[in-house]
Amino acid sequence: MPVRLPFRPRRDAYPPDLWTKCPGCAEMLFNKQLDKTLRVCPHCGHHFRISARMRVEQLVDQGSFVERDADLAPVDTLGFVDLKSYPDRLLAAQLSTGLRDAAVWGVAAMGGKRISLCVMDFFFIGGSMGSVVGEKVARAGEAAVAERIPLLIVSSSGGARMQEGTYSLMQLVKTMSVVERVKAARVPFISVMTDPTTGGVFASFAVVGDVNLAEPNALIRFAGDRVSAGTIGEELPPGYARAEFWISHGFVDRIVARAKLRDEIVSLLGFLIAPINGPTEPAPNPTSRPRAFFSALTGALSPDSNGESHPADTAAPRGGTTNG
Amino acid sequence: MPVRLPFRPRRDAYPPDLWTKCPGCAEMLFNKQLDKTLRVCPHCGHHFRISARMRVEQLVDQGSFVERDADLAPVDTLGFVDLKSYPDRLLAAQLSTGLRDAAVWGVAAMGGKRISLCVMDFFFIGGSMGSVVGEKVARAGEAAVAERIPLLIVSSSGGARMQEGTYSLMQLVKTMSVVERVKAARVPFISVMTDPTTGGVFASFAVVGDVNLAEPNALIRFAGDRVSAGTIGEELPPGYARAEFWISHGFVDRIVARAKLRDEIVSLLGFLIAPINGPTEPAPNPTSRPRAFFSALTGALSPDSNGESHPADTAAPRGGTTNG
Amino acid sequence: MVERLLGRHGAVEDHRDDPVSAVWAHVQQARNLKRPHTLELLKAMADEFIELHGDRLFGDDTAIVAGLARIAGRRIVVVGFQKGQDTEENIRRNFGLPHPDGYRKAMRVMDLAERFSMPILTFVDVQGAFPGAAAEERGIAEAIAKSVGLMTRLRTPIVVVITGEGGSGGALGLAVGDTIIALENSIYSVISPEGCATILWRSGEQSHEAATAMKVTAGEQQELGIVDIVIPEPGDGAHTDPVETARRIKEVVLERLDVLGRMTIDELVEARFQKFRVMGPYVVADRPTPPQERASITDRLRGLLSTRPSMPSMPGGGHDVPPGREEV
Amino acid sequence: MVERLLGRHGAVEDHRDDPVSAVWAHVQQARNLKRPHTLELLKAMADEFIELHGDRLFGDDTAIVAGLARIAGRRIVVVGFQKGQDTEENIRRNFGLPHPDGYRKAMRVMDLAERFSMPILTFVDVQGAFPGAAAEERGIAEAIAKSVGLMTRLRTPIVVVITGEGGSGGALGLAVGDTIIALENSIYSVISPEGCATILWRSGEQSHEAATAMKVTAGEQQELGIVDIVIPEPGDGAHTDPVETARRIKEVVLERLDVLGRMTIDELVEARFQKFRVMGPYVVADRPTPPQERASITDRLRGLLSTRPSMPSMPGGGHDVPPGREEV
Ligand SMILES: [Zn+2]
Ligand SMILES: [Zn+2]
Repeated sequence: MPVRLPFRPRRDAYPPDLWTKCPGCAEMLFNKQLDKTLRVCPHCGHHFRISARMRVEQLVDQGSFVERDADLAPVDTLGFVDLKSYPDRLLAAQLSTGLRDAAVWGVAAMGGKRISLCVMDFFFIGGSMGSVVGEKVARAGEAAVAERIPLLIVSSSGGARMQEGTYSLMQLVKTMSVVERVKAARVPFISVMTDPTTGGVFASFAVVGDVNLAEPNALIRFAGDRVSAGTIGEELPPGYARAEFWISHGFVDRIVARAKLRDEIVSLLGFLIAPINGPTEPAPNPTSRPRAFFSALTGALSPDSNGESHPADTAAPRGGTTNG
Repeated sequence: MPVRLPFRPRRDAYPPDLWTKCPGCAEMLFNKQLDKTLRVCPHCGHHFRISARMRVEQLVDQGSFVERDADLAPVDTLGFVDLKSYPDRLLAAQLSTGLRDAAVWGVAAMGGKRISLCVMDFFFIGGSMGSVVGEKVARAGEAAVAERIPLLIVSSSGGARMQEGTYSLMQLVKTMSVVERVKAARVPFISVMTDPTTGGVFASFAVVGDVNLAEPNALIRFAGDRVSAGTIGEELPPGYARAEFWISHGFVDRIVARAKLRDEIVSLLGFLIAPINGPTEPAPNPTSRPRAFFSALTGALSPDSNGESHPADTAAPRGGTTNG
Repeated sequence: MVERLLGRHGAVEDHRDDPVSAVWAHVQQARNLKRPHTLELLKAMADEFIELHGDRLFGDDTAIVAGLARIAGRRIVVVGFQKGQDTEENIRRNFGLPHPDGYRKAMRVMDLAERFSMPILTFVDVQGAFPGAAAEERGIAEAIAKSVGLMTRLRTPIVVVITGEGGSGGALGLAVGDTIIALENSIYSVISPEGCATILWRSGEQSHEAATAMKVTAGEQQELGIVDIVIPEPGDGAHTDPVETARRIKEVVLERLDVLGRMTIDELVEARFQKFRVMGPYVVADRPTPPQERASITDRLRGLLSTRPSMPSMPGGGHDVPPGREEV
Repeated sequence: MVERLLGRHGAVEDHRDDPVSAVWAHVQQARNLKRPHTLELLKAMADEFIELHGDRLFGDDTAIVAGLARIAGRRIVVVGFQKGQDTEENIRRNFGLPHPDGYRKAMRVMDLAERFSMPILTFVDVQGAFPGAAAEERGIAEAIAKSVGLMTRLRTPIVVVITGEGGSGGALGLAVGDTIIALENSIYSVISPEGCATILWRSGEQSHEAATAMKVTAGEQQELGIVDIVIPEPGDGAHTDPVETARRIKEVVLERLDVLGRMTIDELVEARFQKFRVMGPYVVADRPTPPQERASITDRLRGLLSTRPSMPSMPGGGHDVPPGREEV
């Protein structure tokens, strides 16, 4: 039973009976078909940005995700106002995404293996990391240590959230301090970098996974173009520092297409979780691919849909992120 | 009372009443004066190579060096013969240097602080590392751990000793395994690289000091010119990879002129040895510079001196070393 | 704090009634190249300093210096940013913009501090990490992340002194510690005011407003709980009396090292962890029902617009966290 | 061993009476680019292999591959050198000459093995590290030293298989382990025969003599105690039947992992330390007097020419050390 809230359509809610133009190849894609291919263009392989909920749904065993700390919400400690006030920006993001902030975390199973999972949502103020995002990443890491289950973080972020000032900078410390405890506890940490993973998120937990995966063509950078141009007058080539670049520069282990991401993570978990009994372990049970866990909600959250499609996901939302 | 053995003059035994031509600036230097400047050219700063004994004498508190394991001697397990047999090369080196192999180790004091010291001697088959050198380095490291005193190694070597085959290669493992124990024990390790420090010595203990010092202009390289040219046809510029090069490439902490080497090491020891009582410690006692500990011996060891000077210390002795 | 600064600067006294201009004057003061940097401060503070070079991986970044210092008889590892005071030195120091090698050198030397039981003192004054390709492709992000991570767990006391610009992640890479000290005229921010203005105001011209909105001044950062101690500057600012500035820093640093030195290492590291673990206020929205693990998202959404204020727990009990507002 | 090799090679059978030529034929066999390298062997041995890329510092060296393999149901970290089998692959693999990034990648992945309790299997087939400036200046020496050091202390079983050329420090960087296995036609040497000849014979033309003098063949290395196990190759050599070669390697590796797996980790690491700690024979010369700490050097020199043979102590009691001769 859909809940009718005064929400704007979520940016990744593509009405199933309409068409979306692929920014990679300019093909018109039928949205229902695009959902079946996990929001990857079947013609050119362009990976559309997806919400945290859709990401969870695509990755975990069906129905296994139990969200935690969904009630954490951001505050405007600084009384920050630029062209809009921070509270206005937050409210707009909350209404359009149905989230309280730019990350979701909880425990779930993948291939039958219990994990601690945190997923960022770029559609919430550019996935920027403020205190709530930092807190959720930290809690996901602490749960991984406490329950001795692997930590999986899927990043999608423009960087730190400027409206929270140095508090957002301190989230780099908070998250790294917990990641250090995850490592010290010999708990596996798999980092997945999706488009984009930049600024303070790249410069903290996202880059230090035991295994770093990235989706094809994901923009992964520390310094933003504007900072580079403004500080040292260096113009970087378009498309600089995409996922493939980081393979050859040594910071990403593997580029994984979205269609294979779940299976690859399940395989990695099979290696990084030491079996309890002896040196060999039974082969993992074949698990069915997850079905749409959030599909009813997706419908529920776009009641006011005006039928527009939202192909502009390659343009970074302004209004809250810092690179560098 | 000089002991008359059928020894040839040691290469670093410059008869005090003769002259030596500086390979750096071509000045004629009076040997007695050159000894007073620690075998450093007063005109251009060229650092002449010096024997292990002279190095010990220059570094430690006078009379404090107690050599250990001087009775270790090499063997020709492979029955190695090139243009000469290995036993012949060994005997020649032993006669000319008065050493059984290319390293000397023992305990000593520097600025009143007890240390474990190992010094290599380039005049013994190019300072090449065979089983005896590896053993002495290892024992110096083990003594440092056992007595919880800092480890100081002064390297001067063309690399591994080919005539001992893969045994010499295994000395990299032996020495590194002990260095790892030195580090695990939180015992300080200062590495001093002198001209030359190349091949397997650079690629094992010499490069991994807690602090890496180097004498000015010392050649420090892994791959030799001949290997580079033979394998990939790459001609490296003359003077490539001298000590100063390694400052800018991040592998040497400090270039220290020989005249300041002792004081600098004493200062470093003052930092790396944690005081026993509380956070502050008394200033180290001013110590007199060491006087000639081995001076009588130096005379004793060159009875058959024919009056030649030996300025050719920049030409690497052939016959026993491998770079790379 | 800002008022005091303005009181000493005739040129900007006009702005006394203009808080935005006053903040900008503060920013300019923090960026004054004549302020003493790490080596100048050390020269006045330390009896002995042995600089260590190189990251043992790639190079020796001249924009970050590191070494062993003896200050008031104590062995202290010092790491800090080094801008040049003139053009020539600025070129040699790469304009004070560090590359990954700088942070990797810092980590290597800070590891020595832990292994040989020396406390760490860092001086922070950097616009940000070098934002060009040369730093990006060699992993400036990884270097900063690793350095931050290392500093959260190093088993030795760490005192941080922000002496000028505390610029973004580049500053943070050396700014994690048990006590965060700032000189009165220094600033600390998540992004440069210019960068913030470019992104949020869509124009670099609003940098003054951005600096004000981000509360970048040392005094404001202290009020926010990010900075623990603000040291007043002598004369017309640190650059007018570097020796007195160094003396004041030395006094506070030694006092803090005394305090930190009385803790056990376990207590120290746990307190440092908690200090940063609780940074960043948030609220807990009212839950529609008692906590249920499988609460549906629709239930959560119903509660979205009604929140109750909450404070983050403070297990370390160390630092005040400013109250969160209830805007959500 | 050499005889067996020659017995199967008509072309070199003429050299049966010429040991130098026989050794050289062995060297050429070890260098045959058609021999299976790490990825070819893994393809035959492993049910699953996830390659991991990058050193997290600078790059991804294609001349060394590393990853997670499942072999006979076991989780094993595999690291090895990868030459190309044709020109195109050789160019892509930098002719199998690794840079520092290769060893640093290997260290990073081997660290995962220790942290997540996986044994390590390495495949060694390399002429040597890349000997040019690009590797030198980024610290190939440091990378090899650190990798060797790491492998001496990793708290997980390590099995090394020398499959072709075990060339110098470049090979050693991945060749420290609890058990050293070599394929029959492989070689292991401190320097390439060509390099040795250039230095000692002052001419590269004596490389055959140098190979003979250095006792480079797998069988000789086993006799010297450097190699523990030699695996016979099928057919006319590993390149003629890679699948059977892989099967034989797999059988021996799994058996060794079983044996090593029965030791406690402390026993394992101590035994590995002792294995290498005692490598390299020497003698102890007669002392003229009972040990006196301040024995003068003249006393010691008197004893120089008279020595008594001695064996290094073998605290681990593990491996035979060949007797030292008494040449001194
Ligand atoms: Zn497309
Ligand atoms: Zn000269």
